[in-house]
Amino acid sequence: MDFGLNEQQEMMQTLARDFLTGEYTDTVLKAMVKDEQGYTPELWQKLAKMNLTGLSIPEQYGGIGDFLDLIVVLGEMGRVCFLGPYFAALVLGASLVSEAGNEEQKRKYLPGIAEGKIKATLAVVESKAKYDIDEIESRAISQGGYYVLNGRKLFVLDAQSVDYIICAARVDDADVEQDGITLFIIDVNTPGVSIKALPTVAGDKQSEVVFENVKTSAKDILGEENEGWPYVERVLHRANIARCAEMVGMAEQVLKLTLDYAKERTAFGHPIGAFQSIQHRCADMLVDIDGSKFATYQAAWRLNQGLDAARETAIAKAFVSRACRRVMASAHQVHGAIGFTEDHILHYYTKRARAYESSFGGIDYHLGKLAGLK
Amino acid sequence: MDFGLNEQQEMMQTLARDFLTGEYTDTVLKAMVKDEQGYTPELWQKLAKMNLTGLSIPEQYGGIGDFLDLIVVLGEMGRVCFLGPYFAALVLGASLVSEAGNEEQKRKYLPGIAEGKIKATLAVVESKAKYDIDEIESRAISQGGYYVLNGRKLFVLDAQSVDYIICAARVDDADVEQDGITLFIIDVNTPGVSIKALPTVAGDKQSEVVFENVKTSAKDILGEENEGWPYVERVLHRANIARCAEMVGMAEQVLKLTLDYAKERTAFGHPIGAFQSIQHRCADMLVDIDGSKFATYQAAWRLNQGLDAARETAIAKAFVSRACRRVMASAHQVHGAIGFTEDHILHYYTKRARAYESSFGGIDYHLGKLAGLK
Amino acid sequence: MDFAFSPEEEAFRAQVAAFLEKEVPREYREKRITFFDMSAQSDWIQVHRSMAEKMGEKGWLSMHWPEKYGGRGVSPFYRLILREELARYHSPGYDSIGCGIVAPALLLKGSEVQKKRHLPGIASGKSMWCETLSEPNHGSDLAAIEVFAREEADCFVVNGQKIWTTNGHFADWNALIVRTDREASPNYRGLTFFLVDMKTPGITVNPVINMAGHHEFNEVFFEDVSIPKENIVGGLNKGFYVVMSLLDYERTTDTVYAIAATYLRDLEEYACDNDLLNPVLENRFAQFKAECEVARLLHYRCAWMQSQGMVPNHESAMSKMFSFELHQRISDFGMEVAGPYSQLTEESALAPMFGRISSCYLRSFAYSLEQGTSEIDRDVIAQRGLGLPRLR
Amino acid sequence: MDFAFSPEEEAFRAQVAAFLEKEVPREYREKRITFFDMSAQSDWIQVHRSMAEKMGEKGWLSMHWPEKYGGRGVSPFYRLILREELARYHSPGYDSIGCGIVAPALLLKGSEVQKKRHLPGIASGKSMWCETLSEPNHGSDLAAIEVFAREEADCFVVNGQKIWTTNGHFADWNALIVRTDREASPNYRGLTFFLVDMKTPGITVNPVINMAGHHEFNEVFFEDVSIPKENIVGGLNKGFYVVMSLLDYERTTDTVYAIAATYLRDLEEYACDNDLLNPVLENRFAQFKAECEVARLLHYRCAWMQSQGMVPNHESAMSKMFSFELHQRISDFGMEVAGPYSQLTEESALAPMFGRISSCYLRSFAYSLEQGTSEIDRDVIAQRGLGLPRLR
Repeated sequence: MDFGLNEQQEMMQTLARDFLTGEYTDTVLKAMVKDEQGYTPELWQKLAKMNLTGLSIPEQYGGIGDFLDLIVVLGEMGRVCFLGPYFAALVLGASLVSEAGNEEQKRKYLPGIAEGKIKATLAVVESKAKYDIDEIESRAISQGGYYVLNGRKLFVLDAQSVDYIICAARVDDADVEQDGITLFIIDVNTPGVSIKALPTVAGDKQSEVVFENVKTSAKDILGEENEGWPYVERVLHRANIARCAEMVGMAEQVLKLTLDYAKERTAFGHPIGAFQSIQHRCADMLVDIDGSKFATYQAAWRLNQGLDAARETAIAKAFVSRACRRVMASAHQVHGAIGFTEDHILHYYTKRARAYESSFGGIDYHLGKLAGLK
Repeated sequence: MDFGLNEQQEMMQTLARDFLTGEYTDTVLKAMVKDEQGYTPELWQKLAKMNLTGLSIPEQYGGIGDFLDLIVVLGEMGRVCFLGPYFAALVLGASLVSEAGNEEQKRKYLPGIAEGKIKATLAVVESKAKYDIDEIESRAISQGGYYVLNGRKLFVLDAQSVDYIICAARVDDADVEQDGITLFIIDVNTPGVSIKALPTVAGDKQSEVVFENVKTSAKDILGEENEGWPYVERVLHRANIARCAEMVGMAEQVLKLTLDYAKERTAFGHPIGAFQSIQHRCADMLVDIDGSKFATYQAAWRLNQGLDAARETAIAKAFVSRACRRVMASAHQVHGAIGFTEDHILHYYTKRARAYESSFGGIDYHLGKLAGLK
Repeated sequence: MDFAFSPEEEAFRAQVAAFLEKEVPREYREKRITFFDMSAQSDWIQVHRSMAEKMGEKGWLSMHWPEKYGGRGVSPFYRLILREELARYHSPGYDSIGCGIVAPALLLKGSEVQKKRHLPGIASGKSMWCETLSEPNHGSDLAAIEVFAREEADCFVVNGQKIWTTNGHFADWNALIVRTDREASPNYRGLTFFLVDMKTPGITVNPVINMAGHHEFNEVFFEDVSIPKENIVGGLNKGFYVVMSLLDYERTTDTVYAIAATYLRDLEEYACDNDLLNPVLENRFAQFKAECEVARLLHYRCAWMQSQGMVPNHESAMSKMFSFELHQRISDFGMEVAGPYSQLTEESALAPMFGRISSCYLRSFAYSLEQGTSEIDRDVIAQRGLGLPRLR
Repeated sequence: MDFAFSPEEEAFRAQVAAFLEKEVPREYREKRITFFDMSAQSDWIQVHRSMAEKMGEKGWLSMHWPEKYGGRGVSPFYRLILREELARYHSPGYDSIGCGIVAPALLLKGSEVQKKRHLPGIASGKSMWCETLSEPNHGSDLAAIEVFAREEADCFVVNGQKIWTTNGHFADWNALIVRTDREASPNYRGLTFFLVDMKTPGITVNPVINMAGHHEFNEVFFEDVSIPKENIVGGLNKGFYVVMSLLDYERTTDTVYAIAATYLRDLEEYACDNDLLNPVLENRFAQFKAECEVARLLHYRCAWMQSQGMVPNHESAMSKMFSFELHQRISDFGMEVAGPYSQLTEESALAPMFGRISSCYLRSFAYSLEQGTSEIDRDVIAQRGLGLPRLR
């Protein structure tokens, strides 16, 4: 039993924290939220130079470190409320290719991702947005050695800044009730792919992606035909844990902001942090944050060990999401009116936390998963 | 719109409060909880002399006042955590006879109840304890001008101290899915009636009542054959509202105890009631209590006016029950260890409130009713 | 005990409803714009003023005032009915500050001259008001107000900055509370309440955009702003008492329970129409419905007290806090109902309820802060309502 | 990062489980008696002592002590595993006070003589302990202790009353904290920590029955009770520091999360077997399961800190508070699961889970009070953990 970080994790943490605190200031964050793509190629190059774009990619494909290192870095990204296709590229794209891809595909995509030259994302949910296999109706029809793909995907992360989209679809007459799904990796520049930004509260970059008679082939299938869903499930576990890691980092930073403010702001002749109602709120924030952190680490560790993490992932996402709601609400309550203004940095965290809560399944979704595990 | 009590209600309140505070001391309460019947004939006679046993019974049968007067008195009974068959006799027995009984039945029972000489209770739920019509399986088979009743009823209030039990049953081959139920008023001394006390946390007097080949007749049917359920539903509304009134009185008294203690007990050099965490708890207790009171009064008023009160009753019972939980929990938190002892009076209220919450349908039951009303 | 409106009150409600059915801009009803969300509409100020004037013409903004000042002396329940219907019909037009705070203050503490000068403008819906209390360093702690007005021959001259001034960007008049005595002890005795024409030279209003991206608040800068002495309400250095009586009023003026109930109704309708309901959500909807009803009753109690000539004090803090916190919880719940769709803003055609879910959620963070924080409310309830002692 | 137990630890867990499978009285397991509920069993003290001695024989009660004092120097996770299994198997036998508080205090602050005298009794399960801190007028405010021990030649003589003494009615020894200097300023500097033989003349123990009707607490009266000076732990007038370090220990000794999780498991099993589950209850069960897991991790963090030679402080307050409050909420929830049946006591054949639902509920009211109230816990977390300032 070890609740601490090892040397490499601590190093990654320091590296990421130093870099991000210096580079990713509040001003940058505000600009990125307004920006269409939400990141700059310069920043991406810097991340690549630091090898951060290779995290959790196998060494033979130019990567470095494991999933826990990635989780530690994502926590630091949470602290600065980082925006950009890092999550999509590493947690979704790279891990799907690593897990489901054949040798040729791995060589084609992974080194490029690790070097910061390629980015890929995943398109799963459709109109129900439920992350269940039976809502997938996109369909690829084989036709003269090719497939013609049609479908409409929603809430696709960073589709506007990636090079490839991995699309979960049915093949030919695969039955929605019984048969599996197939994963196609599609170049965004293929004719028939159209991407439309979804305006969200958090200003994070989510899109509606429509595939209209998109021509693709068996070469672009990740894993076997009809056997894609187990890969999606595993990547959804990763994605949820990674979201938790970001949310924990965000909550930690928000507690820090709150404590600073509570110690400095006075009312009725005292720093407001001396009032019991404020103290008790802050105490509960810390409990929520530490509980969230360990729940996240536990799930991440299991997954990194190759153990089943379905239960731990559901627990982490359900708990962290609710804890984050409480933390954000308390932060606003302590900050008072100033935290309610657009100029203040607090609401960037609040909004993003809510976006992350609902991505890859909300609280009730995960509680349902948990209830289903006996 | 009038949120106040009228002159008669205020008079009833003062009368009841003066009498009960004098008569129903903590010592009496403790003894009654231990007592098998939970009341003394002497006390009953005093209530009768004050006409309190006639409340809400029509004047022509020796009664006095209306349902609102009864509600006001029940609130005062809540304040002293009153035990005894008053609720059963007035809210259940008398009101069912008044509503469903024919002239002869009314003359037979109501004056006796008003004079304090007769008491009747209601037996509805069986093993599912759900207060839904479809759980009733007790059955009366007609046989040579009589009915032979068999069934097992649970959580029957004060069965041990009443003279009559009104039993909800099916007649002959009445179908559980489709047909109605029939109400029989049965003398407890009829051969085949057996009553067994249910040991409850609150020490309130609830029983299991078994009818084994009990001979009864058409004369003892309240209302028409197969037409009993609407009466039961109405009396369940009354009962739930009346329970709310008692719970509000209990919560008021518990807040009083809590404030007294918070003002007197010191810690760290201050009365504990000066600490913000205690103050905020107490503030929330008051909000819960006042909200509960008005929700109860509104439902009671509608019912008293002859208006439909299904929605208001569900709202009141769901809200008051949860509010009471919070009030009791806060009272214990403020009282600290002393409130956790058997000697202290607080837990009598806590336990009873929980018993009343679950009687005639718990929170989720009433929220379900509310959700079903469009 | 009587939990029904009188036939006259019901008739008034029907009259208001018929009026709103006709007058409320279709877009406001279709998009289910709630009271706290209205500043986001580009035409809001214009619609707000025009609805106010229409209601003013009907005499509805002042009908509960004494006849002497143009009212009809009806009970406060008429104002409440009006505001409930406004909430139900998603209508702008009610100036919470002018009608809800300044008018009662004038009726209570204003001179005859002040009443004659200002009440007609409020009654007609033509004068809109703002209120400047808070300062950058003092939110909840009113007595700490620093902005100072120095006395001159026939006027006071104000310099300094106020903040969180709702509607300051278009209000005609301003209820200003500033310090007029720096030596006063205790310090709350040195405050004075002024009525200030917003066109007075030296006043600058800058927008403060809120986290929902909307312009509702402002900073107001005063640079040698001179205010005639006759614009003092309630006497020199007696502003604190005026404000205290106002706060109780402010807490009863917004019918937040009705706004919350309207939103809950719309939300359930949306969930129903889109087949999103399940037993868990139904259970939560029912719980919120019960609480909305309780919020309504806690508010009615205050109106009833006023109708009896009593002054609600901690009772209004209870009602205000419960309603606002409830609305906050419902707004949070709203985000669960439509899953990931909830996060879409009104700019998206896919946004549920035209983006209302996300914007109500964002706006709700202020509900436990505005008109005094929930902490202050609980302090008031505990100390004034329950007699618990202050620390030390 | 490592969230698994070592193979040795797993082997130990299996060994404990096998032992408990055999030794725990059948009735305790069948009736699912939880740790906080055990005093209700008529044979509890006897079973408690006998299980303690059996575990003592195996060396399990002291295995995490240094080898010098009879331990095996293993990590605190062994104690934790032992207690988790005890919870899972509904087993009595662990003296939270002797093993959980007094032994660490002696190891930390005791003299060699005291260690030699007292540790073997604790390790063998033969000496049972109680602790007397609280007084009728002082619960949370330790520094206000009034009971006084006056110094004589070779002993101190105590007079006065203590209260809320768990297990005082059968304990062999007592950890007593009293005032030895009435002039000390600040007043917490005048307290001393004594080890007292419960057979010393002048000690009277009276039961204090709790609201569940069970005998767990006592009042303890001291009448000219003389205590040898060599029974002082940590030095004269230094008792406060001993207690403070103990409190952090006390907060980590009970594995409340495991007791709560066991109860939740039993409850769900009951609900399942009796067809009581529905989507709403399932949702709540899942939520509680997630929280039990978090409680477990917050507790493991403290054990891990101890295993690293760190001293958990506000971390143990967090773990203790979260677990106890969670168990309280689950106990409250239990009363919903079986409807009106929940209120039946174990005397009724119809009572769900042999009456466990009602008795766990009643016992749970103390969970936010014992071992320091939740208010004190939050104060500690805010002030010691987050560095927020004290008022004044």
